[in-house]
Amino acid sequence: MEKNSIQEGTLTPTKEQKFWMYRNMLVSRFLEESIEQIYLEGKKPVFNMAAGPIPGEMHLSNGQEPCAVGVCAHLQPFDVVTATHRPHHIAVAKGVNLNRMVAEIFGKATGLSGGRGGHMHIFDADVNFACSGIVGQGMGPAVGAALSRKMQGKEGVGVAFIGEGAVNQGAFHEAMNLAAVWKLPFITIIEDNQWGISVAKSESTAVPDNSVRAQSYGIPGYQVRDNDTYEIFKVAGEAIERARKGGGPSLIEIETYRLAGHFMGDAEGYRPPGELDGLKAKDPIKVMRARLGSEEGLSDEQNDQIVAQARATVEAAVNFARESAYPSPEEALEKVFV
Amino acid sequence: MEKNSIQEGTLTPTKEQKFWMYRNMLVSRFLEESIEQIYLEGKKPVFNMAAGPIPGEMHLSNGQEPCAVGVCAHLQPFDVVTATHRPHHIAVAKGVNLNRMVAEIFGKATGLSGGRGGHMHIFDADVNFACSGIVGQGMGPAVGAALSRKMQGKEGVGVAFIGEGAVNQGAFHEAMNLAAVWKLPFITIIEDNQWGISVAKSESTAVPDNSVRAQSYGIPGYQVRDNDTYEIFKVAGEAIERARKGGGPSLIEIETYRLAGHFMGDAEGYRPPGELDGLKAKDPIKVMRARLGSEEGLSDEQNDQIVAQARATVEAAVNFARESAYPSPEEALEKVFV
Amino acid sequence: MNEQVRTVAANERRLTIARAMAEAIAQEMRTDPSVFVMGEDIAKLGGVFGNTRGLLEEFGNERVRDTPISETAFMGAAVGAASDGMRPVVELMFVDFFGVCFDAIYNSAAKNAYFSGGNVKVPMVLMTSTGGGYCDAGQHSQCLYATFAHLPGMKVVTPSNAYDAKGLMTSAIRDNNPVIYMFHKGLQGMGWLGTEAGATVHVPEEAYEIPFGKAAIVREGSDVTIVSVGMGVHHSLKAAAKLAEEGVSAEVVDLRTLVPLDRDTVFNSVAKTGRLIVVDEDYKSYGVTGEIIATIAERDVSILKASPQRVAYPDIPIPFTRPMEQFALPNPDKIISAYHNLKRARTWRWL
Amino acid sequence: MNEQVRTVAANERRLTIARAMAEAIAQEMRTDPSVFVMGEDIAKLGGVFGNTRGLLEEFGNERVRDTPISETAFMGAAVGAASDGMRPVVELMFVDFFGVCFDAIYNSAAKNAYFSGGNVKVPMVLMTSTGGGYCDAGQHSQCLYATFAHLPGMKVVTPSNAYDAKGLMTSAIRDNNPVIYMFHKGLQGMGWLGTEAGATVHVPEEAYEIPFGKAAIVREGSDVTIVSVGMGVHHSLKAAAKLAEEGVSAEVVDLRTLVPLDRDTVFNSVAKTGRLIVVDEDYKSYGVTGEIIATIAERDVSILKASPQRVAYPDIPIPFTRPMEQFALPNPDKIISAYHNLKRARTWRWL
Ligand SMILES: Cc1ncc(C[n+]2csc(CCOP(=O)(O)OP(=O)(O)O)c2C)c(N)n1
Ligand SMILES: Cc1ncc(C[n+]2csc(CCOP(=O)(O)OP(=O)(O)O)c2C)c(N)n1
Ligand SMILES: [Mg+2]
Ligand SMILES: [Mg+2]
Repeated sequence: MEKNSIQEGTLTPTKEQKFWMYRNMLVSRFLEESIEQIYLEGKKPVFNMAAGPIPGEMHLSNGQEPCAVGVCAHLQPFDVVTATHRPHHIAVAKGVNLNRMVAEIFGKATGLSGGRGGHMHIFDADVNFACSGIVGQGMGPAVGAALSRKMQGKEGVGVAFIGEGAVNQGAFHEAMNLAAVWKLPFITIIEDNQWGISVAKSESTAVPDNSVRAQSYGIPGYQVRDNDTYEIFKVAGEAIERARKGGGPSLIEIETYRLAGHFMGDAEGYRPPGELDGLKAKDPIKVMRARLGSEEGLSDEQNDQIVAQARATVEAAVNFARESAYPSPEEALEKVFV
Repeated sequence: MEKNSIQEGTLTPTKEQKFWMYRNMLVSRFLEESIEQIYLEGKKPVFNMAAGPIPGEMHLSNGQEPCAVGVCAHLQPFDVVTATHRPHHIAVAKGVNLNRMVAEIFGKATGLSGGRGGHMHIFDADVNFACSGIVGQGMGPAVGAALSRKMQGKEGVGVAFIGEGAVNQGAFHEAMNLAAVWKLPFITIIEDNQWGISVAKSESTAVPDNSVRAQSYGIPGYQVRDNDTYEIFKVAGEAIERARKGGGPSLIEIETYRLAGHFMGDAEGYRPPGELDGLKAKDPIKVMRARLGSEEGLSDEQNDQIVAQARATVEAAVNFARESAYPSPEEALEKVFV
Repeated sequence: MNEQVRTVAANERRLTIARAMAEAIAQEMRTDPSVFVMGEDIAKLGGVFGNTRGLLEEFGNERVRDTPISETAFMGAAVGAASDGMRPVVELMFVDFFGVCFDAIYNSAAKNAYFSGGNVKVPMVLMTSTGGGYCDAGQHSQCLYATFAHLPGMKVVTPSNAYDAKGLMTSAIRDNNPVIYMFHKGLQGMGWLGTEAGATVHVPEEAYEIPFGKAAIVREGSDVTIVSVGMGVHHSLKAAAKLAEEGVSAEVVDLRTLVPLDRDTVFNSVAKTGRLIVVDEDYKSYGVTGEIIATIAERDVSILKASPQRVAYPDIPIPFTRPMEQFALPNPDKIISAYHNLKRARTWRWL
Repeated sequence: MNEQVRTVAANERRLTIARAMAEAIAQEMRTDPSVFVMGEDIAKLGGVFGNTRGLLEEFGNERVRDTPISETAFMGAAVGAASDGMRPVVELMFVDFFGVCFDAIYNSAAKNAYFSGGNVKVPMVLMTSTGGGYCDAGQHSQCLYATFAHLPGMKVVTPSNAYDAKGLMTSAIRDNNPVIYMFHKGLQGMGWLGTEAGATVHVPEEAYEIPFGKAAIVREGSDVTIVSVGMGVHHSLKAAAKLAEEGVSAEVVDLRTLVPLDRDTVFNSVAKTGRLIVVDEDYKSYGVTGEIIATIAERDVSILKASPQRVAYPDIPIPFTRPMEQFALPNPDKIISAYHNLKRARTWRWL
């Protein structure tokens, strides 16, 4: 993941950028597929969330990879990103330490937080990545980071990723207005996967496109259709560039796909029949693979190599996590105050 | 205040409606002027909020009367209104029992709540009027009342009055979206008096007109300029009519004037010089008086009579309050649960 | 579990708490058209924790409403609807989320009756899931019992079994005041959350109320009183069973409602046993355990034969990883240790 | 007021709490560019309660920022800025408003250090006004001390006088953790809120810290320990003075910080006097009074010569009207009555 090779400010991805995005999408997807399997260890025949090597809730991001890579392709480690309960793809693209992240998801001592956080609380200070499991509550902190950079005169933008369901939370509105009034280098990325758990966007949101809500804050709003990685790359690049230049915040809503349940164990009875198959046919990884084939001449052998590399990266992280020890129980009492 | 004589559904006020509005504006203004005087009793030479017959915070509404009468001219007792920390003018126009309201402001046993609520907690169940002293928190309850009417198939709309400062509170956003998604008979009235305590609208709000925020909810938004009672009457009439017919919510922002400090004791050092004089020159009561003169031939003698009547109404309420007894202290322990 | 329930042998109708809650709501909805339900994922999904399952199918989406993720709006709307003659039952999916919408709850729902001198009633039920033990980490595992119980104007109920769950829900819906109904995820009887078997008990078919402010003595004993709520009741019963093997007779009190609090039953029990252990999965300081101990001490400290003990969640955010979480949670062993501490504790200087 | 302060006679520099707070903030802003202030009406107006007066003039509107009425946004922004190397001092105008923004405070500010395994620090100060007594009714008069102190990850401080106010503010700003700084309106020294004279004391010009977790014995005594915070300390001192006329020697402990809580000082004092009264303007149940009493009882109940007493706000919303509010508030007379109750209370059955 040679982040430094990403060329900033270009709105059509270079070949390098395309491959960077593709590789990160693969790592993210393989990570989720790995987690999916491991999560079920110890949870069969009876599905009990508390059991197995990865206990607790598990929100997978399969299908949403374009949002992560299209945005993070423009970010540097010093930029600040806040994510949600569904953070893995974004963490991967932001360059969070994969070994320590997976160890954290396993609750191991080598985890980013020594096991205290878990999958909804991925914090990696080295790359300025943070989460909140409370819907909408990543907004304020990302605005605050943007404020901090502006006040310190230091490089860096604040980017908050939220779901389309989160847009109806008061925190969204307050943070957007604050960022706009103070003209902060802040961008909100709305991952519109059509669902907030079992509730469809149309049943929860008074407007079809959340990009119109940018008008309430006098800032640019973008709508990206159909999970298009290049289009995301383009509008995110524009918005981030503007923020870096002091042009204030932007809002981007991306139509994306949730290819899994809301969390693992979700029977997804609320999905209209056929929806999932339709989405799977448009799997963004397949799309990206095809594009790289036609645009950059990616051969099957080359692809196999990239795939193998991504798999190996994930496997190494999983092995690291598996082999790591659990923290000692009494450490629970540490790090309350620092 | 012959509420029944108000003709619903007409967007230009009839003579009767004009006089109804004028009378209510006068009652409201005289009430505030009375309170202003009485509030200072016991607070001189040292201004101590705890002292005098009316202790505690006091937020006067002088200048904002058009918002109250222009909207409430279209409302019936069964309609539900929620107001804010600055509720008197709205309460008057909604037909809250004036004697008991003033007694409540004095903290007397005969008050609407037996003295437990005070001036920021005016509740009159007979005319469906309620308050919250927390900015923005009248929104949800008014939406809930609208929901209740829709579910019960009963007449009545929910109207929330808030300040322009409150629009930046998350509650505004959430309630607007909910009302829009559920197509409820709900109207938000934003009294834009340019100030949230000492903070100017332009420093707190990313857009000049909050009416544009209606677009975020796919509903009609109106902007009324210059505290114009007739214009308020018109757009409120339209919005309320639409709500009654099942057409869903609307948002109205009214440019109004706060002719007093945020609360009594406010030195108003933050006001640009001359602002207050400019606003006072446009006092809506003077404007209304003049209009009634030119449009309806209101003579000075007739006017004196109306003024005297309004003064008498207020005086009677003040006397009622003054003469009422305080509740016994132990009653503090009652009405926690009902 | 209730002693009186235990005796029902034939015709047992064992329900989970989730089903008992849904049954109570359904029965009230059938008889009272003003009752309706709203919250996130409570309609099509039947509630993440199963306690509204079947309601959409029976009552339709006018009365069983999925909401946007807008807790401030729909809690506020519940206040407005309740003040207008309705009886909303509204769900806050995890109690941990209260921070985004608490004003509507504690400053309006809880206070409007008082502010209005009793002229406005706010008969709403807020049901919300509590508790951890399944590695859901620090924003999805809290109990926050004391957070709600500390603030005036709300009743707070916390069932430990399905019989109580149904009766308390029926009482909550019929109450004219806001009631916070806190159900522990580990007791819901949803397999995926693990299941405390003792919570699934016989539940009569017909509607019945359990009065608020009446603690249940779920096990009688003479040597020590163990006071708890919710999941803690089951830990306490297990500890009591083990203590019995040591020849110690423990009385277990299930408070059932934190507001109103049945101080008399607790006091009378401690007056009898002379010893007190309080078990709570909520954070330790400024919480339930302190209140119960203070209740006894202030009324008559002389009934205490030894220093009372607390088994509560330590004052730390809830860690994700299993070893840490299990280390921090109350459990039967900790209660047994507390008993031994209590026996070891300094005896009266006057003795 | 601090005994050690009392002794400073010459060169007295008596400040109100409001001025002491503003001075501490200004001094830290001068030496540390990462310190900044935001909140509603804290710039041009200097804070509704005066504690930011003069800061805008000295530091300008980049570092002294009036915010929109968007507590969720700016509390969240404080978390983000604090995690990014800044030290925000942020004001929640009245503590009563916490319900609109508590998630950012208790689920992020308070927990992110833990969630990140100590890798993210959130050095922010949330200052907020508490308390009533001037008829500001039920949404503008609460204390909510226990609401904050119950939840892990935040330090909670409550000065009773200007000397402590300055030192605690300096410590709060320098602390690497979120600190909730709760100042009582009646102690601010703003004439329009009434003023407790005892809060306005000598304040040294230079910056100094008061360590957290160290209670102050503000009056020594041998017959009874009166424990309190904030305004309650002044009620307690007045009651102690009156009790002295009756020949009763009361020791008064000002906790100064609720988290961390100096349990040792309280315990040692009660071990000496054998009697305990806890005074708190926050709601009674599940609050500060319960925690203090339980702290003593669980450590060694045998040091108590009589049942401890609480003088706290009853479990009711705060009424507007003066007679009701004054009836409900703690005051010196109630403390004196509590002492008499305590003496009348049942003596040991073993005596
Ligand atoms: C304030 C709050 N309310 C509710 C929840 C429970 N919850 C977790 S994820 C979720 C759905 C979020 O939908 P969306 O924002 O679209 O994100 P997605 O899950 O689709 O990625 C809900 C309701 C929460 N965590 N926080
Ligand atoms: C949530 C909340 N934040 C802050 C306050 C303090 N406060 C009371 S009135 C007010 C200004 C409100 O401004 P606006 O909404 O414009 O109403 P106006 O006072 O101008 O009528 C503020 C900040 C409050 N009551 N509630
Ligand atoms: Mg979604
Ligand atoms: Mg205003």
